[in-house]
Amino acid sequence: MIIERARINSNRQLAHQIWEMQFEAPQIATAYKGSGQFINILARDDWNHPLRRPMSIASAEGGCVSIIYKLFGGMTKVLSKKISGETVELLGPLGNTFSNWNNGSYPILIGGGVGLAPMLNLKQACEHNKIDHTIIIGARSGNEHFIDHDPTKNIYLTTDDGSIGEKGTVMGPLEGLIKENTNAVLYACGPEPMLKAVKEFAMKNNMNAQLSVESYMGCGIGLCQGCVIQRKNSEIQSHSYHEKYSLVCMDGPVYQATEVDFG
Amino acid sequence: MIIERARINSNRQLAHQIWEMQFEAPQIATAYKGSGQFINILARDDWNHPLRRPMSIASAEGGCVSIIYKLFGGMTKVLSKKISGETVELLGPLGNTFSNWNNGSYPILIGGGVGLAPMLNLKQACEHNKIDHTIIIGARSGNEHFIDHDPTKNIYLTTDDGSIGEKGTVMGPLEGLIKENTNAVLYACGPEPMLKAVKEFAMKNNMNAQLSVESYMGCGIGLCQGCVIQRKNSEIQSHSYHEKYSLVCMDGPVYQATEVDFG
Amino acid sequence: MANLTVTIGNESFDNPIWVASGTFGYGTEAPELVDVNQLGAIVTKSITRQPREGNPPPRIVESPSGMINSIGLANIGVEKYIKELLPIYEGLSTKIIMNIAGIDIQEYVEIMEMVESVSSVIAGYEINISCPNVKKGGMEFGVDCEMTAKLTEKLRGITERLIIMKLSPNVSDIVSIGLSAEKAGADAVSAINTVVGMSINAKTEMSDIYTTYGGLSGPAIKPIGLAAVHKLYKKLGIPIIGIGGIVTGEDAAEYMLAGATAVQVGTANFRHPGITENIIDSLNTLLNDSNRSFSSELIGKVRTHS
Amino acid sequence: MANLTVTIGNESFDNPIWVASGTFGYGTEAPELVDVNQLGAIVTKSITRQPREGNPPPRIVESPSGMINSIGLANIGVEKYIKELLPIYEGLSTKIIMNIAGIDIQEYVEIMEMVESVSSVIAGYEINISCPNVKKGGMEFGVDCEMTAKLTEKLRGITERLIIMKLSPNVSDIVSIGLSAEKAGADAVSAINTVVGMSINAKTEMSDIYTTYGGLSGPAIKPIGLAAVHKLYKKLGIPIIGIGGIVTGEDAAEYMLAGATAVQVGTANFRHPGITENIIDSLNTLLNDSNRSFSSELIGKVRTHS
Ligand SMILES: Cc1cc2nc3c(=O)[nH]c(=O)nc-3n(C[C@H](O)[C@H](O)[C@H](O)COP(=O)(O)OP(=O)(O)OC[C@H]3O[C@@H](n4cnc5c(N)ncnc54)[C@H](O)[C@@H]3O)c2cc1C
Ligand SMILES: Cc1cc2nc3c(=O)[nH]c(=O)nc-3n(C[C@H](O)[C@H](O)[C@H](O)COP(=O)(O)OP(=O)(O)OC[C@H]3O[C@@H](n4cnc5c(N)ncnc54)[C@H](O)[C@@H]3O)c2cc1C
Ligand SMILES: Cc1cc2nc3c(=O)[nH]c(=O)nc-3n(C[C@H](O)[C@H](O)[C@H](O)COP(=O)(O)O)c2cc1C
Ligand SMILES: Cc1cc2nc3c(=O)[nH]c(=O)nc-3n(C[C@H](O)[C@H](O)[C@H](O)COP(=O)(O)O)c2cc1C
Ligand code: FES
Ligand code: FES
Repeated sequence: MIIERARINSNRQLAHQIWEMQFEAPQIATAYKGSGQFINILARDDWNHPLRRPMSIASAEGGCVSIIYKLFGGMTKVLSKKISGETVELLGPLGNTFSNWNNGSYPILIGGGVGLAPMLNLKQACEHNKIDHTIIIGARSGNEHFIDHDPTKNIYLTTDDGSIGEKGTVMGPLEGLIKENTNAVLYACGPEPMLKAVKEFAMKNNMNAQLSVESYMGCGIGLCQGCVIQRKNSEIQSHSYHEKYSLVCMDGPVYQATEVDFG
Repeated sequence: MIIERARINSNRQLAHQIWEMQFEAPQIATAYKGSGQFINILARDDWNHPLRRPMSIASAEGGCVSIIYKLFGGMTKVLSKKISGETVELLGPLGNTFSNWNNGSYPILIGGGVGLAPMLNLKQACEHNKIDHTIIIGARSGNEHFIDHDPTKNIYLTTDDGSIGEKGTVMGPLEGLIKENTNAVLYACGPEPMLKAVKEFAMKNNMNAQLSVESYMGCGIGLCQGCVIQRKNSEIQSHSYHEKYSLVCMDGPVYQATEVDFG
Repeated sequence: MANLTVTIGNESFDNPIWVASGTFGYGTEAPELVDVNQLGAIVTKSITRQPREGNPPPRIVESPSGMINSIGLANIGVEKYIKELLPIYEGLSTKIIMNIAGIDIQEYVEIMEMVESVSSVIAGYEINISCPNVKKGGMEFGVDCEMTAKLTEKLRGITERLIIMKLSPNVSDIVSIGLSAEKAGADAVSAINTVVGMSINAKTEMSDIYTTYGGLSGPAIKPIGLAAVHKLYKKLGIPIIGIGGIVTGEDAAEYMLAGATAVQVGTANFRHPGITENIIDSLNTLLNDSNRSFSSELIGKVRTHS
Repeated sequence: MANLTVTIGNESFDNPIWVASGTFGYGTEAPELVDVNQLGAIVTKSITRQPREGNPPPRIVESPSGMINSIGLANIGVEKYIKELLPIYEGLSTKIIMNIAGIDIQEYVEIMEMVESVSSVIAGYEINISCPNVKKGGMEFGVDCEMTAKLTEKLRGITERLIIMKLSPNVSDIVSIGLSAEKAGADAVSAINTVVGMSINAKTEMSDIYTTYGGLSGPAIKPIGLAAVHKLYKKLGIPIIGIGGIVTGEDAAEYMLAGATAVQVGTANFRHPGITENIIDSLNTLLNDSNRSFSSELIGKVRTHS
């Protein structure tokens, strides 16, 4: 957990409303533990928006950290206006990581919307460790994609409108894939409906799944108790003293699908 | 009274914490009535600072308007970071003007701090109309001056620390000047202690003086009733329905010295 | 284009976007900058029995996402209002709500009787029982159920026009005050007036406002206004007019979702005198986006979790 | 360097910059980011008799220059507090103020008795009578003079340590509540707790907080806190601890000028866990600039116009 004023190396648009920003943040890059972790960004000095904004780490190497973000509201708009050379204050690395992707199973990575940031990160880790895997990326429309649909390379895109890749949700390609890969484990990050569907799918097929969830964060470091999600079963983890609720910033953002109660 | 989104032509530092900004604002430049008027500037889109900031018009010609501003707090800092090509929203021209400087008297212009903006403007008007005049500009220290001390050209500078021009306040040169110019009329803009001193000086010497005063403004256009100053005598002017108080934004910022009650 | 018409009592308004008392003068100040006939209504500055000079300066100061004011009910007095302003209002197509402030019940009554005794087009009255600036000019009524009821009842006896009681947020229980107004015959309540606040300059060690305390307004207080409106909506049967920190069409929609039949825009006028026209436009867009034909469909429709 | 020492009752604190309850956990959460021994005091999260899970999410949301929370007093309960945290506090040189919340007087009493029955270094108690989140956990005490007095009196009988009654801003008259606490034996009052607020998402038409209403905090409420502290200072004889929207040394100085003996920093910790250290530094600079040797010279020294 480090606070680092980081120089922006680059900030560029990848697709419709999707941007990538890379920072020089050697301390955070060094402390980084793996896919799933996030940073809490302060993009502005004034107190009009008092809170930082959590963003998954999309890559951390060579003393640099990058994020992939979607234009949403006030702060992401401010972020998109930043130019290289400017600085922002980062707090990180925060949260836990995806696990067991390198223990012989077949990882299927599923990213929806900007939830693909940690998935791209995990994909990189798989490649680096020479672990066979597949990635499925869902979006509403083709203009939100910035990677090519290429099933021969185990990269599947889906769009709600069918404009790129397969029409429908990420659940489409999944059905076929698990038939081929009986030892598949699912890793997913994206909007709640997608995570819900992945969870149900995993339960039905008796598979393991790890989900990176989002929640509104006040601090990112366990001070505010604001970021809870409801827990299904009560294996109390180190940082949350709750049984029913878990602090996403400390015990998450990655949970076993069976743990999360989407209500 | 016009709202105009104006392109910034230039924004440069003139002296220690003193900046000049020029805008392309053809409508406001055209509607401009003369020295003393001001604009109300909106430098930011967010609502962290809900109110505009009033700034005297330092020049208005060729479709352009300029201001001279001092770094004070939140908004002037934001202004100083703006670069040419960006836009800001101006409301103006607002307020009344200095008067009777072109009716045969000898204008002595007195500017303190950024109060020199309207004075430079009035100086320009005098030059343009070939009216003999003198200007005295006061500052705390030499690094706040950006004009040369040149009594041969009727330009007197003063500094509290004597680092440039005459040591002391603007009242120093004034004493000598009014002996030479028996038909002098004083025009002043600057901090309240200076205006007070000018007022007392004018009363003692039985001279006319016009003062441009400042007050905290909510709107600049008569809606909020926030910008009042206390009035000495009760010649009610068109816009203020008050006897004791006058709206600086509508009936000011320029007042006869005799009118203003500094309390 | 959605239908933005609003009905309160037996008055109908073209749209629910009004300007708040004290933040738009008498409605005649900025004709170049805003077409007042586009507004749902103009609530005019609080009028007292006698003209008032108001408080000494400084009267206003900014605060984070807000401002504090202590104008002290500077106004021209009811006689001049009747003589000079009512005739001007005849020429406007927008509705006029006259805001009234008094030191005691008698003064409110007198002002209203004077206005009722002449013919005019005003649609109704907003009763300022909540102005925190003037020692005897507000607060006392606004924090007390009985006095609110008594005042409302008295005024109800004088006019058939709308009576809107304007509630203060500086109370332990705004709902009980609202209920008292309702029972005593008010056509509507408006909420909220400004929140008591103070500002100090750490360098000069001076209070920034002459009267030490002033009224906080602007976006900073929007959450407070929304909570007040929602609480009132759950308990009252009469319409609620939402006020506090509205600067966008979304803000207006949020107030309506919380339970407001109409809203008033205050502080935002100081920055953009024509902002109400933008708010009307964007409310329209918002309604179209959610396939709603009437803005009134929003009223009280917020979905809560619990 | 100015002398920042503060005395309240018979406790002295190294400096007047404390962290506010519920915004700094139990003081043990962010050791890498802040040296807690630099703080004047840590006020720990409200502790209840039994552990509490707190409210369902969503629990927080931003608002203009502020945030709204409804954590619902999630906490480990007094037993765990005694067993796990008190020993840790032995090792800190900063003072610990334990914040307590209860459903009824009996519960407050029980919690305090349990803590008093063990040996510990805590300097005193802050009594949360003002938490607006939990239906029966606060509000009731905080808006009522008699109940405040009764609770204070009972607790006074149990402990010699500091008792600080934490006041709610959601009342018609905070001064009378403060006076009740003083008369009943409180060593100090702290003000303010959060202001009742609500937030709605205009697009989804949902309330942003599970419990619909939450507590507004942050710079937005600074003017409200300053007004409360100044009003209390004028009438009370005991020290006042200022809270609400403090994010800079100037903010802290403003609260002290208004009458605070010490201040608490809340929301700002979420953004900068180490912000209190900056605040202490800049308070020091400010005192040097005005040639003051003691921070206590600021207390109540605001110059007002009227
Ligand atoms: C662990 C985690 C990882 C995330 N990773 C990414 C990522 O890689 N890329 C990406 O684009 N987005 C990511 N998000 C979401 C991102 O935090 C929000 O999109 C962002 O905060 C929006 O800020 P804004 O000011 O633009 O939006 P706002 O104008 O604040 O829009 C409001 C919406 O943004 C979200 N939001 C706002 N503030 C917070 C906050 N403090 N904490 C959490 N959510 C908030 C809420 O959903 C809210 O409804 C992540 C969130 C979490 C919790
Ligand atoms: C008619 C008029 C003409 C002016 N002309 C000039 C000029 O030519 N050059 C110049 O540098 N300054 C001028 N000022 C002063 C200028 O408005 C303030 O310096 C500026 O508002 C400071 O803004 P800030 O955000 O940087 O300061 P803040 O951080 O807001 O600092 C606070 C101080 O700035 C002043 N201030 C802040 N807001 C307002 C407001 N809405 N209205 C009035 N004063 C405010 C107050 O004195 C206040 O104490 C003029 C003021 C008036 C009333
Ligand atoms: C400068 C100013 C003057 C005001 N004068 C009055 C008034 O005369 N009568 C009244 O009932 N309310 C008055 N108000 C309160 C507003 O009508 C409104 O209730 C409040 O400002 C909250 O709305 P806002 O946040 O949109 O400004 C005034 C507010 C401001 C800012
Ligand atoms: C997330 C959060 C949790 C809080 N929890 C508590 C609490 O448990 N007990 C309490 O007395 N106050 C609690 N408060 C109130 C703060 O202690 C403080 O009074 C308030 O936030 C105002 O200060 P600020 O504006 O600096 O945040 C909480 C505030 C926040 C924001
Ligand atoms: S974000 Fe504050 S505890 Fe998790
Ligand atoms: S600044 Fe609003 S009336 Fe003058």
